[in-house]
Amino acid sequence: MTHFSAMSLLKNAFTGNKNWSAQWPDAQPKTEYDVIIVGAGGHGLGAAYYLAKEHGITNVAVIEKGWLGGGNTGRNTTIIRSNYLYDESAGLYDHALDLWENLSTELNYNVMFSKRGVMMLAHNIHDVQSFQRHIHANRLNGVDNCWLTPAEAKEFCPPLNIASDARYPVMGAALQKRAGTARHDAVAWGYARAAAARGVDIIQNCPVLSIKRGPDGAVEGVETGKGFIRAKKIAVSAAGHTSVIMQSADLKMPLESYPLQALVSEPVKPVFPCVVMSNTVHAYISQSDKGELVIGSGTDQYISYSQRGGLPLIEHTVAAICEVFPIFNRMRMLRKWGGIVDVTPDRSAILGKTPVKGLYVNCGWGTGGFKATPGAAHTLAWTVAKDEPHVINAPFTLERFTTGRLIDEAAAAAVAH
Amino acid sequence: MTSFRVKDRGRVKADRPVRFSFDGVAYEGCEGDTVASALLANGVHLMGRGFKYHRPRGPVTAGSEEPNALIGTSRGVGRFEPNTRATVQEIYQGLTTESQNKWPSLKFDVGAINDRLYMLFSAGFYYKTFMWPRSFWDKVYEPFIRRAAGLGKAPVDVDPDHYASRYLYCDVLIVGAGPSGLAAALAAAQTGVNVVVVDEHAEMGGSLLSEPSVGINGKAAWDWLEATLDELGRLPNVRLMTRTTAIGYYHQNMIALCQKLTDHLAELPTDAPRERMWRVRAKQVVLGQGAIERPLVFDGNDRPGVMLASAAQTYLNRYGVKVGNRPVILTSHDSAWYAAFDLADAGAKVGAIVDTRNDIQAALMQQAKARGIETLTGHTATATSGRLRVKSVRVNPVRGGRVGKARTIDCDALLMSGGWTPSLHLFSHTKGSLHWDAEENVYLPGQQTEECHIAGAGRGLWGIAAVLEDGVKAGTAAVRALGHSCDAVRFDVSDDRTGNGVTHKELATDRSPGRAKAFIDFQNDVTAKDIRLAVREGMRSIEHVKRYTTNGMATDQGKMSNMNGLMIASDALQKEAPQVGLTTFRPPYTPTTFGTFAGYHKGSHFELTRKTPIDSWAEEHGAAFEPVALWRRAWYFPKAGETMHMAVSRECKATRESIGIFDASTLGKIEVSGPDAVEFMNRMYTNPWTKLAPGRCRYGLLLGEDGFIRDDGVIGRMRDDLFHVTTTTGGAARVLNMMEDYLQTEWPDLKVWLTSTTEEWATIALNGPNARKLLAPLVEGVDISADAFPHMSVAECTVAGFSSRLFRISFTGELGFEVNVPARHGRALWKKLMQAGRQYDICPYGTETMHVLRAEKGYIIIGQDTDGTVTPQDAGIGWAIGKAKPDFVGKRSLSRPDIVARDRKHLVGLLTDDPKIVLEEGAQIVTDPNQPLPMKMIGHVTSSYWSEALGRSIAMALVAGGHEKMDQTLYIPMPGHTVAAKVTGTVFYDPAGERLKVE
Amino acid sequence: MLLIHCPYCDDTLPELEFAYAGEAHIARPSDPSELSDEEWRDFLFIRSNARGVHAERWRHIHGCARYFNALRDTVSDKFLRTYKAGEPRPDTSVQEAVK
Amino acid sequence: MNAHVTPNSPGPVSLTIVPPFARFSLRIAAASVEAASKAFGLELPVKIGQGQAKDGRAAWCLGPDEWLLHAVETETVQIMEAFARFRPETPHSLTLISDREITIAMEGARAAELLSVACPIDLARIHPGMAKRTVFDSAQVVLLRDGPDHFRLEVWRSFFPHVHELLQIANRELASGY
Repeated sequence: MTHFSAMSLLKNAFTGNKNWSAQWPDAQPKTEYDVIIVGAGGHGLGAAYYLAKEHGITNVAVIEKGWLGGGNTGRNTTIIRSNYLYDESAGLYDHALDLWENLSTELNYNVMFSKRGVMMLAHNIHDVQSFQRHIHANRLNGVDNCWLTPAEAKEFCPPLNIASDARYPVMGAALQKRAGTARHDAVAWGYARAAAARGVDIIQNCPVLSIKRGPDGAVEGVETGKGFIRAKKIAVSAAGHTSVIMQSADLKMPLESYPLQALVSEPVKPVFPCVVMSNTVHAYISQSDKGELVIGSGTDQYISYSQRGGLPLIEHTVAAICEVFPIFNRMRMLRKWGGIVDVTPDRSAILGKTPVKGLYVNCGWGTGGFKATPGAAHTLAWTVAKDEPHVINAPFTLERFTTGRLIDEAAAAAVAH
Repeated sequence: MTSFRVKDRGRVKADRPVRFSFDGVAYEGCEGDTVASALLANGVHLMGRGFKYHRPRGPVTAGSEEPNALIGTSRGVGRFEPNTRATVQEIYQGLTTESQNKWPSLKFDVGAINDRLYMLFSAGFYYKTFMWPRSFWDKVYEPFIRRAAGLGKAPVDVDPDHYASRYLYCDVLIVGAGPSGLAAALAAAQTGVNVVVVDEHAEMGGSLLSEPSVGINGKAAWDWLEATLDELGRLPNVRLMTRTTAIGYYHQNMIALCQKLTDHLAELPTDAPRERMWRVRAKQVVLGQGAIERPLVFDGNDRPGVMLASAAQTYLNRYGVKVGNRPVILTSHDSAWYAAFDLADAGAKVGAIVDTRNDIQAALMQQAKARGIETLTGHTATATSGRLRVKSVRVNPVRGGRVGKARTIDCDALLMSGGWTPSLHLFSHTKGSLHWDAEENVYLPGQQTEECHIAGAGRGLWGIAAVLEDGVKAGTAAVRALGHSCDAVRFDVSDDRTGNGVTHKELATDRSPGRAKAFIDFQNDVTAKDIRLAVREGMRSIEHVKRYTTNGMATDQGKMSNMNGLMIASDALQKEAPQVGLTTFRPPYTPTTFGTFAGYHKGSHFELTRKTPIDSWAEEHGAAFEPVALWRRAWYFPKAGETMHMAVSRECKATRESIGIFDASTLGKIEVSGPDAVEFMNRMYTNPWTKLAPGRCRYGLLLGEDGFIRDDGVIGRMRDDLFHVTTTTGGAARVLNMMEDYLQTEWPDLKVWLTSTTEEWATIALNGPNARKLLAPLVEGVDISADAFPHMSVAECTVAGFSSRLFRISFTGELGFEVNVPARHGRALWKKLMQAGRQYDICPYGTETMHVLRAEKGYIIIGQDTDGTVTPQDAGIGWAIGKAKPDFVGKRSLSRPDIVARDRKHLVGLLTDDPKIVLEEGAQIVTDPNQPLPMKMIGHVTSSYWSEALGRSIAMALVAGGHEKMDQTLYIPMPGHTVAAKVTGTVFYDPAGERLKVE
Repeated sequence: MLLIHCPYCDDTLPELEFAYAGEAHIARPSDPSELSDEEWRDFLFIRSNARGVHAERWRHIHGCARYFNALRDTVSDKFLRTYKAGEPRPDTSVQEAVK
Repeated sequence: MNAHVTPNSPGPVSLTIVPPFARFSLRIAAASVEAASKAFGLELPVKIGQGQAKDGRAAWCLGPDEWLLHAVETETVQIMEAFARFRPETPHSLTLISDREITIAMEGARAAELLSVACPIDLARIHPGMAKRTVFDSAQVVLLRDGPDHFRLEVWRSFFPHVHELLQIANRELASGY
């Protein structure tokens, strides 16, 4: 693997870029690994990387049914933030944010983490109360998040419409300056390259058909499109498809998979400096480094694995964007696409051990998994290596659905009276 | 300036000149021209710059797939638009256009320095660099990268245009009005079924518009076209729509169409929408989208003047424009030969036809010879020259795989054809499978998932006769699927231009391929070398290649570039194309304005605003409003000079001391009716209902099955078998839906019916010691004296002559009544009460005062003091649970281990040590304010107000183990200071409830 | 946007009239108090999330207002059958499309 | 221009607001519909969507156990009493909803086209005499068809301004010819 440096870049430029080597080898499966990770998205590849780097476990395979990074890692709107309300969530996402800040250097791969600030708009008194609650909690948790008046919000994001007679007037905003975006594909590629460099096998185009358990109930390996592969530890990190795979290990999950759509506009010169989210009108927008407006929509109402999604939702999302940013009315949508997100009853992730010995899971991120990538990967690697929860992922158990100790960020932002 | 307009050619109206401008220069075109055809007619090829290297570019196509000739257009304030395809935008008198992505000018662009650093800016270079030193990323590199982004400039003003939408149902939708689509329409229309034909161009006809020499049924192509459109246009069951693009193919044959209505007009008609979204539901769909010509990949294939041969043919035959006087043709397909012939016939001096193939049909060779055109078969192109316009092309013979000696041919246009790619975008939206035709190197439609038929060039067919026949077949199949039979439609085609060709990866070269600037994605400046580099770096899926190089991610969405990229990637990987993959086409087919998607939903129509019957009175009396769910509610009624705080204090005081009047119409109301109504209520709500007598009401609490509080409200029993249920404003629809769910699916045996009456009634609340005095004289049909009509009573009566449901309830702690009257009388009743209340200085109050008054009494607001994680015990309203009831929704969850845990958050009162300090709602609570970050938070303030009645601040808070922390001092750390407060009960005012009993 | 056949209206209508209502055939236990915490969790939260044929509930909320059940392929989003609430799940070995 | 057109809604379709009348939501088991027919003095249709009208009274079947009833307003009490009389032996729910909705009448050759701007159903399948609950834009409505070119739209009171304004915008659009 070539180390990326200014020198290597120049040298290769002068030799016609002919000498670059593969960023990760195309591995064929061995018969046995210490750990198998199902799903080569950012989360799975990251977990493999941290297993190798921090726990010295390098006999690891990451198995992907398609191409690495082709699931939700490559389909999301790349928003990264950590201004969550509950201590559990703030702890996890802020841990991720700490890792994001050094990720390019650590991986020797520019994931283009851009600290441009994430601004969340308040459109009614209930939003204001809810955001204030977040800001106060974040402050005491050491997470940056501050309140902006409408005028300050407009100054931070000039295309914003703050007219008081708007259908959804902006009554203020919560801004996390340290938050931002990253180049989603590069996260998967960077982790893949760094993991492969430490000996991890990345096996693409290899569907995992089922998880096999032994007579003692513990996992024994996975049946795949390329044959049976043994491992005593298996971590499933397959986003929307998690419940299907877990079911093969006789573990039913509190998960439902929904189509989530997103879209981009044609590229234009820089006009949008930050990330803006409005949960009330369902508009999520930033501008990519290529110039496209990247816009997130909501989930369709029914569960689906079709990655298709309907038109009404897109119409609503675009209308919402034009409501908040009326100058974009004549911009054009370039393409829209769908992903499949797995959602838990409390909309928080499940991250850690399962009742099945040797089986670990990382799922249930809903629409917000990208931002957690390094944090989830890092703590999952810990749990897999030590067979015990990391203090940060400890609350994100499966058991909470039995006992009632839910981590319900969405309910905490309960709808208005 | 030389004119390249050819007399007597084209369909534009030469006698109707149209003036427009490009980059500040005035030009003249003809009615029917696009910006591109008009500029080409004026000899202008340079219309844009590439994204990364800023190389000069001209139009390469004549259609919506154009990657290069993207311009900004404007027509006055708010009507600027970036990235418009010059090849599609029709000109009109006064149209103003400008080029993009250049500085200071299109001809001299500083950004072109990037072209010199070509080797450095290889695919994926971003990921390998800009990391040292780390701090430079935020401050230096990223701002630099972002400044280089984008093509055109975003609009800066609000768009004054309006956008429309329609739903349309039809039997057969035909997408594309080229020969296959029209043939399908003729076949289908004769059966009388409903047929809709759409085409993205201003005129129907598709390839026929560019091929006038073909004869159909004894007529010249254009005469046949005119007759056919006339015939179809006359049929009542046929709708023809031009300038209408099918942008997306959704579930169960729903096609979204974008119809452009006014972008071609010089004068904008009053009330006309600019664009309209059609949501068409078709029983059958015929896709006749044709095929798109592929560019050839060779060094310098991007100079202005290098374009697709079919585009040149279109410019000539449809627009009457010669794209050059000395064109050279470079092709691997027969189709380009006809372009050469047409241009020669129009007076151009064709420099040569360079074909990569060795064996060419004799007929073509003959025709070339007859026109004196030199033919170079078995040749490749290895370079071009010319900075702002192509000047020459360097060609070499290829024999046995060896590239021979070069020769340079001068030219002013280089017309290329690398074969044709079937246009299957919409089909792939359906997730229909594609199969790889290894012979022709194309993907063809495979298994279908929707009721659709693909016709013509989309199935890889070539030549007008074959395409017409296929169109008939598709049209016939469509109507057959609908149960109709139709007569055979036959076409007799003469002078058809059939042919075939081969496809290539990069063309062979005698120069270092590593130095070649052989472009694949013209707009994103992706070259063949970039694709190979991506593969070398381990990108083995075409999706990886695409994302690593950005090939196919330009505004043409890969229409120009995907297949060439795939051919080269599969060559580099030594794999068959299907094993490398296929990038998925996504809607929309062509970029579509946000306005079209938003449609009518802008401004006040973005989402409707619900207003009560009394809203207009509040507005007339200067109320400030707050949005609550879809409603707007009067928030407070400021008098001149009053702040919100002053107004609320005054409203509170007036209500506590005399009487206040409040519009409660937004509260949800549900009639629960039927012999099993009481049983149903017992199962839904936590409270017991059996013993509630008719004429009495009770506070009702509704949980989710998870045990958390969902809603509450006062519920009156009107009869044994009838309850008047009220819900929170935001909860009305949700509660009704939840009730219906249980009733219909869990307890269908119960004889109960639910009817929403939220909007049947206007609801006015009167609160204060003078409430009865005011009301009594107006009430008929019930005695509302304290004894006869005690607290928590309900009766049917008349109030001020209006039939009414009258409740004696209180959400303020004062003597209170709620009057429900038919909605149309709400405002009239309000006015009567205001008038009658004048003697008591009646005071209208809004939601803010309501919040303060109820907080003084410790009444909770669902969604403010609870947040979806709060149980009745947590909220201190465990008394509302019918302990003796065996079951109700949510009961089982209340005994889960973590729901009965002692450390749960309880709702308590908080009184600040300093009574003047009003806590911030949402502020967090700790036991030790001196601990380091992150602090251990034990709760937060849910409600906090200045209480005028108590002369101090009050607050409610959810605090861990709060019920056991009575009288303890807790701390609220704020930025820069900490507030101390004592835990109390939640009832701050009149804890004994004496004020309800006022006579 | 899906087209959905309402078994009560016997009519096929646009999705905009319908509200999805989760997995079908999860009957509320007649006596929840008898259930263990695990059993209660299963009732509340565990869902099949089937990849393929999925039995689910819809409500024709802006139509006849009835809840009904449907079998739908979650991979293609195609409805195989819709049927009235209370009726048993049809045999899916016969994959018969709803008109 | 049509004589019915109000000044603020120029367009080919006349949009008028129907004066108040008595409106009920009747819920009764389909098996007991005969008793209701007798009380209302009109045979209630039993197929969803179908309607029946006679002597100023009209009924449409909106759901398997739901009917929309119209009558002249002065008969409100009389009708309620007629139903109350048989409630003990034949349970049902009759709820007065005269004020819940506002009714817009639409007339003109392009009325169906006007509705198609925001009504997602196939209007060709709603025949004269029928009624359907459906949506218009984001508002739930009951759509009644009185004739090929004559519709009524019953809209919840607070949704009415939105629906009415959209219809006016669309009517002007029709007038523009685009």
